[in-house]
Amino acid sequence: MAELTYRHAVARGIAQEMERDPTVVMIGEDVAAAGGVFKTTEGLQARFGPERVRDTPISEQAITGALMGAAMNGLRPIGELMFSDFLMVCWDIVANQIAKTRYMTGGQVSLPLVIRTANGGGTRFGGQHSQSLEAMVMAIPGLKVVAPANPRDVIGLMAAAVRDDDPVVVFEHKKLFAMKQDVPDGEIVDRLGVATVVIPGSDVTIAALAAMVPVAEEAARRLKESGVSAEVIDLRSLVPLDTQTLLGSVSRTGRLVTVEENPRLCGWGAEVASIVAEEILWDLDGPVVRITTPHIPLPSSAELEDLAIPSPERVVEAVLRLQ
Amino acid sequence: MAELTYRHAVARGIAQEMERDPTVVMIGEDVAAAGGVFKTTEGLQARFGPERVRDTPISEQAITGALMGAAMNGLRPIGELMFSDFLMVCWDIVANQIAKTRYMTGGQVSLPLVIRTANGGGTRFGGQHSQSLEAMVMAIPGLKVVAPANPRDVIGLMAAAVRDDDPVVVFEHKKLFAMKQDVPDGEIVDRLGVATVVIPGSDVTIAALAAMVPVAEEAARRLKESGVSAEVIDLRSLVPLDTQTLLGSVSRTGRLVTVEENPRLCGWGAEVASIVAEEILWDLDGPVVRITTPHIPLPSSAELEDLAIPSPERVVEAVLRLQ
Amino acid sequence: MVTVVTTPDLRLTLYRGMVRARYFEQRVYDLFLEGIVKGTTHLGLGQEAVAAGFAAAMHPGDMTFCTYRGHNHTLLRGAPMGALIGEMAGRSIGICGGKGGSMHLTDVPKGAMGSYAIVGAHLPIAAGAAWAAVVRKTGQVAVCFFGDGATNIGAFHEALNFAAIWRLPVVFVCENNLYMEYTPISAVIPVEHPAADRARSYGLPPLIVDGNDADAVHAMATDVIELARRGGGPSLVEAKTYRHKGHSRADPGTYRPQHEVEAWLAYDPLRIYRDRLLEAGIAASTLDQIERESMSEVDDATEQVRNASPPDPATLETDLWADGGSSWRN
Amino acid sequence: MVTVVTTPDLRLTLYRGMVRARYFEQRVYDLFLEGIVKGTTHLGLGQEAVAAGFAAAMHPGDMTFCTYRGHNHTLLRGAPMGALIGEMAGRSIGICGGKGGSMHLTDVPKGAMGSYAIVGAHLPIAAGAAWAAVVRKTGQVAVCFFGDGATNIGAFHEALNFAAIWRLPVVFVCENNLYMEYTPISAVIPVEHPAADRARSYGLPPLIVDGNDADAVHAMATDVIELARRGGGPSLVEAKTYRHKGHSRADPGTYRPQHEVEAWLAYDPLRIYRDRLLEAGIAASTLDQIERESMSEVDDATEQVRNASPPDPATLETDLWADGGSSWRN
Ligand SMILES: Cc1ncc(C[n+]2csc(CCOP(=O)(O)OP(=O)(O)O)c2C)c(N)n1
Ligand SMILES: Cc1ncc(C[n+]2csc(CCOP(=O)(O)OP(=O)(O)O)c2C)c(N)n1
Ligand SMILES: [Mg+2]
Ligand SMILES: [Mg+2]
Repeated sequence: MAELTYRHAVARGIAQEMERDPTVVMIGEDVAAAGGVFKTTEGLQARFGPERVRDTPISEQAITGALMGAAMNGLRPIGELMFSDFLMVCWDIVANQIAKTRYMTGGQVSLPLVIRTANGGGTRFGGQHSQSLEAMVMAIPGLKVVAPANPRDVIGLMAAAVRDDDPVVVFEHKKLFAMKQDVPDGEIVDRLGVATVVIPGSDVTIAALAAMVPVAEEAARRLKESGVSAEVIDLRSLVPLDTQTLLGSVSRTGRLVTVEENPRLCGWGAEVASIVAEEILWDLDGPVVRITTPHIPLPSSAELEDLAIPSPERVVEAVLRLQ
Repeated sequence: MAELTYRHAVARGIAQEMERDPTVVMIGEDVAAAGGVFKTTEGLQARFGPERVRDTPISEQAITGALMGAAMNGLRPIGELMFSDFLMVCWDIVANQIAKTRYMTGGQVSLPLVIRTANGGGTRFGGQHSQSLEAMVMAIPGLKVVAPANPRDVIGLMAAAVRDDDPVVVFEHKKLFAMKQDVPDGEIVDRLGVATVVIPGSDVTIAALAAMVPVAEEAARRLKESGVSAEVIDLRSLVPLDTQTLLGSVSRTGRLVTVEENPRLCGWGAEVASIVAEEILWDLDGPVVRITTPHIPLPSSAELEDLAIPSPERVVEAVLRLQ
Repeated sequence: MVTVVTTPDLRLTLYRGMVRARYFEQRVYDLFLEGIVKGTTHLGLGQEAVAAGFAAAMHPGDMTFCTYRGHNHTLLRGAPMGALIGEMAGRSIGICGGKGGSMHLTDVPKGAMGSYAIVGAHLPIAAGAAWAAVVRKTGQVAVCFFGDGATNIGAFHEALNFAAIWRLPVVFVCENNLYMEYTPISAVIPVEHPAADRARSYGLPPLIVDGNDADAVHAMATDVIELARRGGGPSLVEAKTYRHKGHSRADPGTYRPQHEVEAWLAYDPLRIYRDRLLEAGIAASTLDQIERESMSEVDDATEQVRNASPPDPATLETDLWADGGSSWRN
Repeated sequence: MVTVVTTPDLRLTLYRGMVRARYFEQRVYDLFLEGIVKGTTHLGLGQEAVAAGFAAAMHPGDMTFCTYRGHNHTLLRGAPMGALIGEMAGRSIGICGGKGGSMHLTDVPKGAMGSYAIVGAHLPIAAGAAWAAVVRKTGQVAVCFFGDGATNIGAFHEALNFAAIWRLPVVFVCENNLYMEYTPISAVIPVEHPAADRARSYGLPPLIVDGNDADAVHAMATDVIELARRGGGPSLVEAKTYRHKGHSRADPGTYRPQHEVEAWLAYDPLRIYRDRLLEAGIAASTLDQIERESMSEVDDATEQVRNASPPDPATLETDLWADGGSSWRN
């Protein structure tokens, strides 16, 4: 057991898998010699050599295309997209090619690859470097999606992603890179599609992801002071989605609040809310509330950005309005 | 009043606007000399000249980038993406640049441009030429989205899109190109964000879009025979969204079924269902049901594709289960 | 650098490849008009020498990446004809189980690593497959076919640069048939040769070959594939050719000048190669037999398709994931 | 083709431009360390001659498109310094109201048509603006700045080809500062010059200029801008230069060899230009005065920023749409 940052957990998770399986390789912009712009891949090139950890040009289509071709031909490649916003530059390769090829070929092609990418706001980088794009990926059949909320999960979910025989996009949250946690020594491997109840409660279910998990937890602590017992669920994985944990919780509490960092329309909160409205409508004791950023790009000004991203205050207020 | 196909309505709508406003121009692959691969732009180059109607290379980033730059500098350009699937090839330009620039510049930049594109399945083209991507665009703040379901609306919504000072993506549905309708002579101009109640009813609200509108209408006709009075709403525009018409209807009928052609997760149906579950939960007399394609790419085989896309039978069955 | 082809065996292989591809695609066209092949279909009629020349130069294990206009490439790597037509017809016997259709023909065991319907997308994918060959030291080469129109899309540029700097064993083959869909390539490029005139950007020599001459294609293919296999890095080859039919489906191709079409029809890769073989002393009966065998292969395949059932409805939701299903929740 | 610069006025304009850009960005760096400028910042320190040379060659109405490393370009087209620093600090006086940040500085009335943070994305946009200039017959030219690393992304290729075939009045300027973020450009291209060695792909001549020599840049800029204005089509210019600081924020740039950094610091565009002007007989006091004026402009701007309020919270949801709001429903 040792204290580990989220940032270092990324490198540890990757190293754990590269150590185990020689077909695991990693590429990306500035990931090798420089150790990544967020310092998440430091030491990997030195440890695994320049053939297995390699810098690329600024060519996201080439990077993701290379992952796909390599995965077809016996490797388990990991590629970094420096910011998740750059998914849009190679969206065709990711959403039209990587996602659809197994199905379109009747199962002939396996694509065991991982795309890692720095996601989310709170860093004053402005609208093109702050997006939360997990729902955009979730919406594409054929892609799996995880978004760890703490260092331990970074390792466990990274390992699960690398070992999975399908393409997985791992969203690493920029605001969490400095987060520290005591993490067990030795191998950590999770299963995809398992949500965690991080705070148990009985009055309302708060579903959150990545950097919104600490926000939800803080809200739950404050709600407790107001006498409201909130259950906080860290979804961890959007595809596959642990609807059992989620629906079980909402059936018990009768209330659901989702806390998303993405803009308003068609986020994962909408999916979750719709599932609830279709499958357990009669268990609800109040409206399903989605807390999101407004339907805008994230502004760069600190004051405006903080206003835009869901805060514990907004969660508390929404829950109290529900009671 | 004359009979017009959906296909010809596209050209008529564009011609109406080009005639009126010399700053309206149009570009795209094979749109000029050849009149478009779906023959939707026939005659426009002959009528408006090679400078205003122009063929491009196969360079969707250049096409959409050109639209953006031109819109910044005094034109009202229309660009065709041959299939909506190709939005993914230029998604950065559309979703990171065109969508965000007005907001990020504090309102300095206006982008009065239109992206027209052939959307949807039912043509046996397979997974990369059949997608319904309206929800992917809807999810991006800064983009407006329309999807006409009949020839008259093609003209009216095209005109509204061209005259709008914001970027609008117009989804023309491939399955509807041959659809015929009597359309009034003279100028037709709609407002964005107005849904239409195409069949009034009192027992259930069925919300649909584009090619799903005729599917919903057929279902309503069959339901009538079973004694169920279904109200069918053609949303027409996803952004802006006419929630008034929608919520008003659901409040009256107490039941909502959405009929979407897109895959399961995070579609516009999820957004609509969530709005209902948040704002008028207590008006509901039954679960909110989303009918979508399964969460798969569309298969090309006729039998499989027909199974995948929502049919009147599926809508009828879902509604009857609700009663 | 062109290696001269000498063996008669090889020449018969090339001829047989072209004939099989020709008869096969002519039948696909007929079946499309009959409504049995559905959706769309993009024929390589007239472009068979490229497919035959390259296929004959590849080794088992080498990987082919092609476009929607890749029926011939997929066939000539060894995919069974019935399964290919079956796929285009959306039958259960289809090589992709009816899920891909004419634009996505794939036969992984044969090295036909997919047909890609988004212009340019498969170039970086082919580079990636070649990269894996290097890392895994398999000695495989990837060959990636695409059209003249694909040279203007971003993925072309990214893939070429990427393959060049990593010296990947991938051969990029531009089948320059002078047209995109209905627009001539010359209208949308500021250079003469869409591929060859871009090669220097990637530190590569400009390579142009007569794409209707099977011997010339095969010689070029042999050279660039062996260069790649030896670790000499990628090549970019421009093969000049022409499609006999329209872009897709029943497009009559009226946007092409009559005299141009006629000249190219006269320069039919099959016709010129047949004449050449006869001149080289190969008996007409040998060639006749190849043609007869090819025709009966096509007839057999057609019968299989006519008799095939539609896909089992249960397959609609299979094979999204490696576990065989498509579930996204528990 | 290089036009010789003669007038002393122009030379003082160039010098003033470089000094203003230098002092301005040095201050931005200090304010970043102080925590007033937030998020990130990519300085063009060392690259001022490119900005000054081009800005002086552009006409009012001409359009500048630049990257996140474009503070200097935006300033030298006439954007007010306080509003630029204010934007980086996220203050209400920011040129974009605090919504864009350091990577999106824009001043449309001055022709600074935006700073773009996705590598390569603005090249097709600049081409589009130039296309509108042609259609509307405005005589405007668009100038588009980008880095060496941008030459490997798809949008570069698409934009260059598109601009070339339509002969658009756009000048593409690659500021080759030898590095992307931390990786040298030489590690990821198979040619020597990332831009110039690609020019022929678009039917353009390779143009290279010493990006630290303001006179040379200005001469080149004048030529290519006038060519564009006359209908002669686009140009692609590669300006060789170097950034004095790291890539962004407080990056110390340790991935660059010491001797390389020292050599380039010694070849500082301001220093060499000052020496040249003195040699040409311009009085030191004239230059001193430019420097003093620039410094007080920077100090004034800093004061404005220090005194500025944060943006009105109500602006969070304004200006998504042309109607001033961000509503997506009724
Ligand atoms: C990115 C993208 N844009 C447009 C299309 C539509 N499209 C399909 S084939 C084609 C023409 C391609 O021409 P070329 O590359 O010369 O290949 P050919 O069809 O001649 O073999 C076009 C424009 C597409 N499939 N993908
Ligand atoms: C598409 C894309 N990929 C990656 C990045 C991250 N990134 C920002 S700047 C940069 C380096 C760019 O290098 P260059 O083009 O040489 O410009 P310079 O920063 O040297 O001015 C990178 C990789 C990005 N912004 N956009
Ligand atoms: Mg072609
Ligand atoms: Mg650089």
